[in-house]
Amino acid sequence: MLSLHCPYCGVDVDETDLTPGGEAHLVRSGSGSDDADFEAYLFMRKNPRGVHFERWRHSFGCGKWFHAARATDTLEVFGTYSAQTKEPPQDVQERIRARRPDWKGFGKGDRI
Amino acid sequence: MSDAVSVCNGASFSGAVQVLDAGLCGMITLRGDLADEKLSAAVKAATGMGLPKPRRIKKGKRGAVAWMSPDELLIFVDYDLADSTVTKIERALQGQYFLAVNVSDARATFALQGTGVREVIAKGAPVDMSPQGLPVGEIRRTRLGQVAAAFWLSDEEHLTLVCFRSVGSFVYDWLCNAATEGTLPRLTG
Amino acid sequence: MSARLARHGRLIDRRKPLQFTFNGRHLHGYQGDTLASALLANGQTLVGRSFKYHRPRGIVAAGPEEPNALVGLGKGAGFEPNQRATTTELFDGLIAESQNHWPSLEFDLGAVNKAMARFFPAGFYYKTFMFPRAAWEHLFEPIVRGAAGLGRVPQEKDKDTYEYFYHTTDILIVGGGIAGLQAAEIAGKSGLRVLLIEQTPDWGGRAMVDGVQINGIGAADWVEKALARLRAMPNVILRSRMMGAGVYDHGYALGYERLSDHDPKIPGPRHRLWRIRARRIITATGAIERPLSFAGNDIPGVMLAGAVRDYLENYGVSPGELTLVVTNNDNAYLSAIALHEAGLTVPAIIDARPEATGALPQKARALGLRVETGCAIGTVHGGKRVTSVTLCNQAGSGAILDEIPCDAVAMSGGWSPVVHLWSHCGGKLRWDADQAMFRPDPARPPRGANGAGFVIAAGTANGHLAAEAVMEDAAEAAAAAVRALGAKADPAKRATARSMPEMPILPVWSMPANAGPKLRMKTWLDFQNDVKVSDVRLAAQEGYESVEHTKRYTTLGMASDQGKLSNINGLAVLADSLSRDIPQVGTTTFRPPYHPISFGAIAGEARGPLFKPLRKSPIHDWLDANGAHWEPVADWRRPYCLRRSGETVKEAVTREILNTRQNVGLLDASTLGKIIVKGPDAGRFLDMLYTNMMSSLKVGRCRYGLMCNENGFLIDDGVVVRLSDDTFLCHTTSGGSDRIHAWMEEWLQTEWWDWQVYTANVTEQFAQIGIVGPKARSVLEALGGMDVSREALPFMAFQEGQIAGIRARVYRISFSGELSYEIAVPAALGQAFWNKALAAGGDFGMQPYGTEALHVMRAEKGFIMIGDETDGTVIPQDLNLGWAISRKKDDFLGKRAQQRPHMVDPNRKQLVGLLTEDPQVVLPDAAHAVEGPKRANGMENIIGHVTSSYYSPTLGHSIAMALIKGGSRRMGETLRFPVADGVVIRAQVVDPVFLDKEGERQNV
Amino acid sequence: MRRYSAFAIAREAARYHTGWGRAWRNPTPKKSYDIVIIGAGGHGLATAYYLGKNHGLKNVAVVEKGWLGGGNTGRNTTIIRSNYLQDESAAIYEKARSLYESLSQDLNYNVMFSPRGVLMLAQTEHEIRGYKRTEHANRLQGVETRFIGPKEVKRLVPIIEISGPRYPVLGALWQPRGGTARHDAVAWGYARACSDMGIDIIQQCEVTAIRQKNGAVSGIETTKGEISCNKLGLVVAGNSGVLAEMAGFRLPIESVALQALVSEPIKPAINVVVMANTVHGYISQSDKGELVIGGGADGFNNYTQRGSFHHIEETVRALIETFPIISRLKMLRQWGGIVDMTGDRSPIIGRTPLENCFIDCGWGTGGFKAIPGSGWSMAATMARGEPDEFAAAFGMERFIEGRFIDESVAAGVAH
Repeated sequence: MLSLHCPYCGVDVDETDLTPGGEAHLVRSGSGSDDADFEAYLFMRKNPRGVHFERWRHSFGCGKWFHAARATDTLEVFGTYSAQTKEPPQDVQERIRARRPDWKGFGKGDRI
Repeated sequence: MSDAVSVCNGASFSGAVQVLDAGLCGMITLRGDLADEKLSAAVKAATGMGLPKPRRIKKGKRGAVAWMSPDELLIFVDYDLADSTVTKIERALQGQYFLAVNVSDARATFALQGTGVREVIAKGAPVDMSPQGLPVGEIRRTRLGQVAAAFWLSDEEHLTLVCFRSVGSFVYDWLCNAATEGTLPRLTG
Repeated sequence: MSARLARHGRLIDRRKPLQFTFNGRHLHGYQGDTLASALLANGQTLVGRSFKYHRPRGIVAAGPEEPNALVGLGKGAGFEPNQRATTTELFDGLIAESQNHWPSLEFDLGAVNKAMARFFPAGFYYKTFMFPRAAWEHLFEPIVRGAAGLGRVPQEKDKDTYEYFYHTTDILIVGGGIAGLQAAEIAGKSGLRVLLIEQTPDWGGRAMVDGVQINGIGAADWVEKALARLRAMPNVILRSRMMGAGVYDHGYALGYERLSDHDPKIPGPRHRLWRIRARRIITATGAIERPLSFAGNDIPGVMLAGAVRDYLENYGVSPGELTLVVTNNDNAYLSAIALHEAGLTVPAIIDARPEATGALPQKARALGLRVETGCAIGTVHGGKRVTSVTLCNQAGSGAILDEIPCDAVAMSGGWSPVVHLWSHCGGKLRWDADQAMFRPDPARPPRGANGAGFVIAAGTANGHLAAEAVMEDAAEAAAAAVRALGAKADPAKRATARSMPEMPILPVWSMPANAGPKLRMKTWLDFQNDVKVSDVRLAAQEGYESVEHTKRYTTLGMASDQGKLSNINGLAVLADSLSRDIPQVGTTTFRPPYHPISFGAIAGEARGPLFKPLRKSPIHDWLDANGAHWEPVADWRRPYCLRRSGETVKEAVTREILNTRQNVGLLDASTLGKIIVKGPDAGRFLDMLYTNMMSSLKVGRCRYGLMCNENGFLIDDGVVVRLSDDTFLCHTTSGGSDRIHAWMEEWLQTEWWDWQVYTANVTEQFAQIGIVGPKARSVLEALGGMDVSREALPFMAFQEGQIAGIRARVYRISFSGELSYEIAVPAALGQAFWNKALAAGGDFGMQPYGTEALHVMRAEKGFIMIGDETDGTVIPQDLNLGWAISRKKDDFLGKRAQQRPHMVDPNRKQLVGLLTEDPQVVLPDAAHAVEGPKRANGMENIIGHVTSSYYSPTLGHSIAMALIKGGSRRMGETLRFPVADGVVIRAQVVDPVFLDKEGERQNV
Repeated sequence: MRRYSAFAIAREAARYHTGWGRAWRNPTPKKSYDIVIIGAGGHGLATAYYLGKNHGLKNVAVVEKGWLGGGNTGRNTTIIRSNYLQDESAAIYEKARSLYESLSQDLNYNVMFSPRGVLMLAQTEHEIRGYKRTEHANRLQGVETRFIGPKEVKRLVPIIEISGPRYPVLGALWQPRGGTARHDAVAWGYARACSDMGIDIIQQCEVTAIRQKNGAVSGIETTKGEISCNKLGLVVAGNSGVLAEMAGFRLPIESVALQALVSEPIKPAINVVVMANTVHGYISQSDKGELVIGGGADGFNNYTQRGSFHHIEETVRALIETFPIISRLKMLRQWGGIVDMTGDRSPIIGRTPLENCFIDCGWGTGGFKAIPGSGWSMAATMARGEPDEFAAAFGMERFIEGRFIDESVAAGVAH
C-alpha cells in the first residue's frame, strides 16, 4: 500500500486515493510518425528493475496528475513532482544519485 | 423552488454522533488562475470573502470558499443564490480564462455532530483524522468507503461532508452504520 | 491426567464460574480461562485429530502457535471452524467441537491411515494414482478431496458485522509484553504519537510466568504501574485483543482487533481491521518455544515446557500428575521447578546437554529433582495419552537406559524470536549460532518510502532472551525510533529487570542424535500436517533441496500454524540431510497474516446494502415504485422496462416500443455523462478528442461525435452541444462520464498543458429526461414556457429557458429516430419535472419506457451502441461511421493508429444488417457466422458475430446487426449461423438501417 | 529413472523409503549446448521437455537463477481453462488443456489434473452477452463450453448466493473439462522427465549477460561460468524485460504484482472453480481443503512480489457477497507474484530482433493453464527457427501492425 506525496495538495496520500498512469515523460507520436516510433509510443514501455519515472493522478483528491520517481525493486520514492515537465527536476535527480550511485541518469542507460 | 429536494429529504440519525442530511446547498465550482487578482476580487464581490490558502476552507456570513485544487475553488452559497452568483462571477470575469458552474444539484451534503465525528470518518477515509492530521478549517478531498467525498470540521464536534448526489443515500447509510452507538474506538489513551 | 489445581491461576477469577460444552459434554471453567486451559482443567487431553493420519492430538502450546487444538466454535450463523482453543477466551455458553474425525474424536475410522503411514511418505501422491488414467479423476481424487480439510463448512450466513479503522501514528509498537511496555514509555515521553497493541486481553507477556523482577518489584506489579503511567499519556493509545497481522510497504500495518469474540453478547462489530500508517514500527513480539524432535513427540500429553508453565501459573491447570521435562536449555527448568513447587511430581528432567551447571539446574537438583544430563527421550509410549518414556543417550541411536512412567512431557528445544512482522516487507534475518535462532539483521531492515528502515525489532523478538537484555534493548529500540523521527528520547530512564541467569543452549535437532529410520518415522516436525523427520530426509534424498521445495514436497509448515513450531526444526533437519549449515539452507518467506484473520474483517463494513455503492438517478425511487425491472449499467441501475401488473418483461418492452413509436414515451436519461469544456482552446481541444470537427459547430447547435483512444479504437460517443463561443457541453455514455472526464483531464494536464481549457463534470447536476415520439412536441407545448416548434427548435439544436416553470435546457436530439427532445433540469427538481411531464403527457398516451425499448428502437434505426457494436477492438470505420471522421484535421486521438496495416485491411470485420430467412426467427445474441470448410486445425472458419439482435415490434420481423469480415462487400449474401449442434440459422446481409432511412420521423 | 507406481511405493516402504533416487540430476553445466533455455519455471521446463520429446533435441540446458518452479509456477491459483474467445487463444489454451489431460501419465508424475469444471459467472446483462459470444465461438472452435442458467449454477455450487441484492447470478459460462492441477508437481514432473532425457537443469545459476556474434546469439554468461549455445530461449515470466534488455531489445511489457491468498483448510465446500469477473474474484478449493483465491493486479510496475492489500480486500468483499458462508473463515496466507503484461494482455511467442534468440513471455495473469501448450509451441518454434501454427499469431510484430489478440473483449467489461 503505497503512500505518495501529492505535490499539489501537499499531503501524503494513500494509494487508494490515486490512479496509476504508467510511464512518465512519454513523447506523443501523432499523425505523420513512422511505424516504429508509433509502436514505441504505444507499447514499448520502460520496465526497469530499479529507478522508474511514472505518472499518478490524485483522482480522489485534487484530480491533478503528478509524476513520481520510484524504485520498482524496493518501492522507495525519490520524489514527486509536476506532470508538466519534460524531465525530472534536478533535486529529484540528485536525490536518486545519492541513493543509487549506479543510476545512469534520466534518459541515459536506456540501451534501446 | 419548493419542489427542489435534497437526496435524503432531510433525514437524520442519532447514534454515537448525529448524522443529518444538511439539505440543499448552493455550490459553485470556479476554475481559474487563483493567483489572479481579478479572480479573487470576483470571489470577494460575490461572496464577501477572500481566497483560502491551499487545503483550507474559509467561512463568512454569506457562505464559504474552499480550496479544491491549485486551479479550483468550491464556493458555498444559499441554494437559491447559486445561479445568480455564477452570473455575478461570470460578469466580473468576462473575457478572462475561467470556468464557473453551478454544481449544487450534483452534490449531497451531510452534517455530523457530536464527540467522535473524527472517529466515524476514520472508519472509511484513508486520512490522518487526528487534530494534527486534519485541523479544524481544513478541507480534505478523499474517499469514504468506496466513494469520493470531501469533508471538514468547523469545530471539534461539527463535521460537514459533501459527496456526489447519486451516491447520497449510500453515503447516508454508510455514515449511520459507522455512527452506531458504542462502536467508536477512543483515540486517546 | 490434566486437572485444575486448588491454587495458582493469576488470570482466572474463581468467583466467576462459566459453563461450556465440548463435543456435547457439559464442562465448566472460570472467567479468564482460555478454551484450552478450561479443557485441560476438565481433563480433556485429546482435542483433535491430525490432517493426514488422523492421529490423536493434544494441546501443545498456550498461544497462537498451537497446531493441534483447533475446534469448531458456536453454532448456526455464529459457527466458525478452525478456532484455536489457545486463543479463544472462555465465555458462558461457549459451544466447541473437535474436528477431522468420524464418527467420534475417541474412535476415528480415519485413523486407519495411521496404520498405513509407512505407505504414505511425503509426496507419495505424486508417485501413484496415475493408472489407469480415469482412476485419478473418478476414484482417487474424490477420496483425497473427500478426506481433505479440517473444520466443518459453515452452513449459514454470518450475521455479525465488521469494520475498518484508519489510524495514523508516529510509532506503532506490536506486543504488550514488558519490552512493548518499556518501549511505549520511552517513546511516549517524547510526545510522539504511540499506538501499543497486544493480541491477548492481558498485558505483560511471559514475564510474570517467568518470575521476572523489574525495578525491584514483581513483573505483575510493574506492569500495572507502567500501564497506569501510559494511560495517563494523551499521546499513547493502548489496545488489547489486537494483533499485528501484517506489515506492508511504506509503513502500512494491519491491526486485527477482536471486539466480541470473548463475549458474543457485546453489540457492535465483531472484528475491526485497523489500517495503520506508522512512521516507525517496533516489533516487540516475543518468541515461540520450539519442540524437540524425538519419537512419539506428537502423543497427547507432550507439551511445550513454556506452555506447561503458562497453564500452571496463569490458569492453575496442571498438564499431568507426573510431568517429565526434556530440554536442551536452562529455561525449561523453570517449568520443572514450578511444577514441583505446585506439589506435582516431576519424575525426571532429561537434559541433552553433557552437563547442566547453571543456577536453575542447581536449584532443581537442590529441590531433589532427578536430572539426567547427556540424555534423550528414545520413545514416548502411549496412544491417546502419554504413559511413559524411554530414556537413552543423546549421543547414541536410542538404546534404552530406563523407562520412566509419566502422563505428561514438557519439552523445550529453545526459543525462536517472532520475526514475522519484521520479515513481511523484506526485513532480513541472520542466524545466531550461539543461541540457535534466526534473528532480525538490523543492517537489512524493511525499507520505507524514504529508503530508511522503518521496522525495529525489540526485546525477545530481537533475539534477547534474558529479561535484563530485553528491557535494555526495548529502551534502545524506542529511543532509536524516536530519534529517527526527530524527537528526543532518553533510554537511560528505562526500567531494569532481573531474572534467573541461564547457561547456553545446546542445539539439538534430533533426539537421540543418531536416531535411525524407524525412530525418524515416528518423530514429528509438523503436528497438524503429519510431517516427520523421515519426510524431510526423503525430500532431501530425492533432490527437493531448496527449502521451498522441501516445504512444498512435504507440506512442512503449510498447516494452519504456518510452521510456527515446525519451520526451524524442519530446516535444521534439511540442513543436516544436505550436510549444509542452517543459514545456507535459509528460511521460507514469511507471508502475512501473522495469524489467520477473518474474511469478514478483511471485507469490513462492505456487505449487504453497503457492499458496493449504487448510483441512483433523481428519478430512481419513482421508477422503483412503478415496476422498474432493473439492470446494472456501470454503477447505476437503469430500468430495462417498467412492468405493469400481470405483464411479462417481453410484453412490457413491446408495449413501450409501440407506444413510443405511435404516441409518446418518457425516458430517464439522467445517467448520461455531461461534461462542460470551456476556454479559448476548447474547440481545438475537442477537435483532438473527437474524430469529427467540433470547432466548427455553431452556438446553439448539437453534433454527434465519436471518441477513440490512441489505439484507434472507439471508446465513447455522444452529442456535443455548443453552449457559447468558448463553452461546449459533451454528452457521454452512462458508463463513460467519469472515465471520459478523467481522459480529458489527462490530456489537458499531461500533454497539452499550455492549452487554455477547463473542464467540469456536471453529470449529476442535471436530471435529463427524454420526451420521445410523434406527440412529443404536443407534450412540451402542454408543459409550456418555451417555443419548441420546428422553426424555433430544429433538429440538432438546443434552447435554454423555462419549461413548466422549471429552468431547463432542451436539446432536440434523437436516439430512436422519432421526434424527440431531451430536457435537462436541476437534479433536485428532476422528480418534480418528471411528475409534471407525466401529468401533461397523460392526454397524449405518454408512457415511460426503459433501456430495452431504447435499445430496440436505436437498432431499428441502425444506430450503434457503445459496448454492443464496440468491444474495445472496433474502429469507427468498421461501423460505417466514416462520415463522422473529419478528413480536414491533421490529427486527432486515434488517427495515426487507424493508418496501421491491420486497420486499413479491407477484410476487417464491418458492420452490416441481417435479416433472417424466416423473419420470425431472432438470431441469438453473439451468434457467429461461419464460411467454407473447417480449417486445418479442426476449427470452423468464423467470419464474424452478431452484435445486436431483436424482434422489432415496429416492423413485425427480426432485425440484427453483425460485424462480419469484409461485410460491406457482402450485401445480399446469405450467411450461415450455426447456433447449436445441428441448428443453423441463415440470414441475408442488408443495410443496417431498418426503419425510416430518410429520417423523416425525427425531422417533423 | 525408476518408474513411479503404487508397487514401487510398497517396495520402498519395506526399507523405510531409503531407496528412492533423485527426481532430477544436479549437473555441472557443460561448456556448450545446442539450446539453452533461461528460466526453469513451468514454461521453460515444458519447452525443454518437448524439445527432447517431439524434436529429439536433448543437448539442452535449462538455467535458473533460483530454484526450479520457484516463480509464478509456484505461486499461482492453478486454474486451467481454454474457453477463450479469439481463435488464436482458444487454439493454444485448448492444446494446453488437452495435454494436461494425460500429463501425469506422460511424465510418470501425478500432477493431479482435476477437470472439476470452471464456471465464469455472468452478473450483468453485458456479461451474459460476452459469455454467450464466447460460448458460440467455442462451439465452433471445438472447445467444450456451455452457457448455463442460475439454477444449474446453484446445483454445481450449492454455497453460492444466486440472488444477491447487488449482482445476482444471471448465469455462467461452464467449461466442464476445465479445472486445476498441482502447480509444483507440474514443474517437478517436467523437470524429472527432462532430466531423464539427459537435459541439464542448472539451478542457482543466474544469467549475467547474453553474448552475441554477428547479430546472433552465441551464448550466455552466468554465475556458474560461460555457456555457449546455438539457440537461446528466454522464458522468464516477471523478468522478461530485464533479460530482453540484456539481449539488446525492448518488449511491449510491464511487470506488475498479482496477488493471491488461501483460507485455512475446511472440509469440501466448493467442487468447481468459480470466476466472478464483475466483482473481481475467483475461487476454488485445493485438494488440501484450502480455498484458493485470486486477487487483483497492481497498476504500477513492481518487482517486489508484494502487492497492495486493498486488492485483497476488494476480492474478499466480492467473494463474501457471492459465497456468504466464507465470512467466518480465515485468511491463512497471502502472497504476490510478478506477471508480465503486454499491450493486448496476450502472450508473445516467437523470434526476437536478436537472431536465434526466441522468447516466450507475457502470459499475464493466465500463464499456468498454458504451460504444456506454451512449451509445445515454443519447442516447435525453436526447433524450426520459425513460429509454429500456435505461435504464428503471437509474434511481437502484431503490435506494429495493430493486430491485437484482445481477450478482454468478452470479459464483460463495458467499453
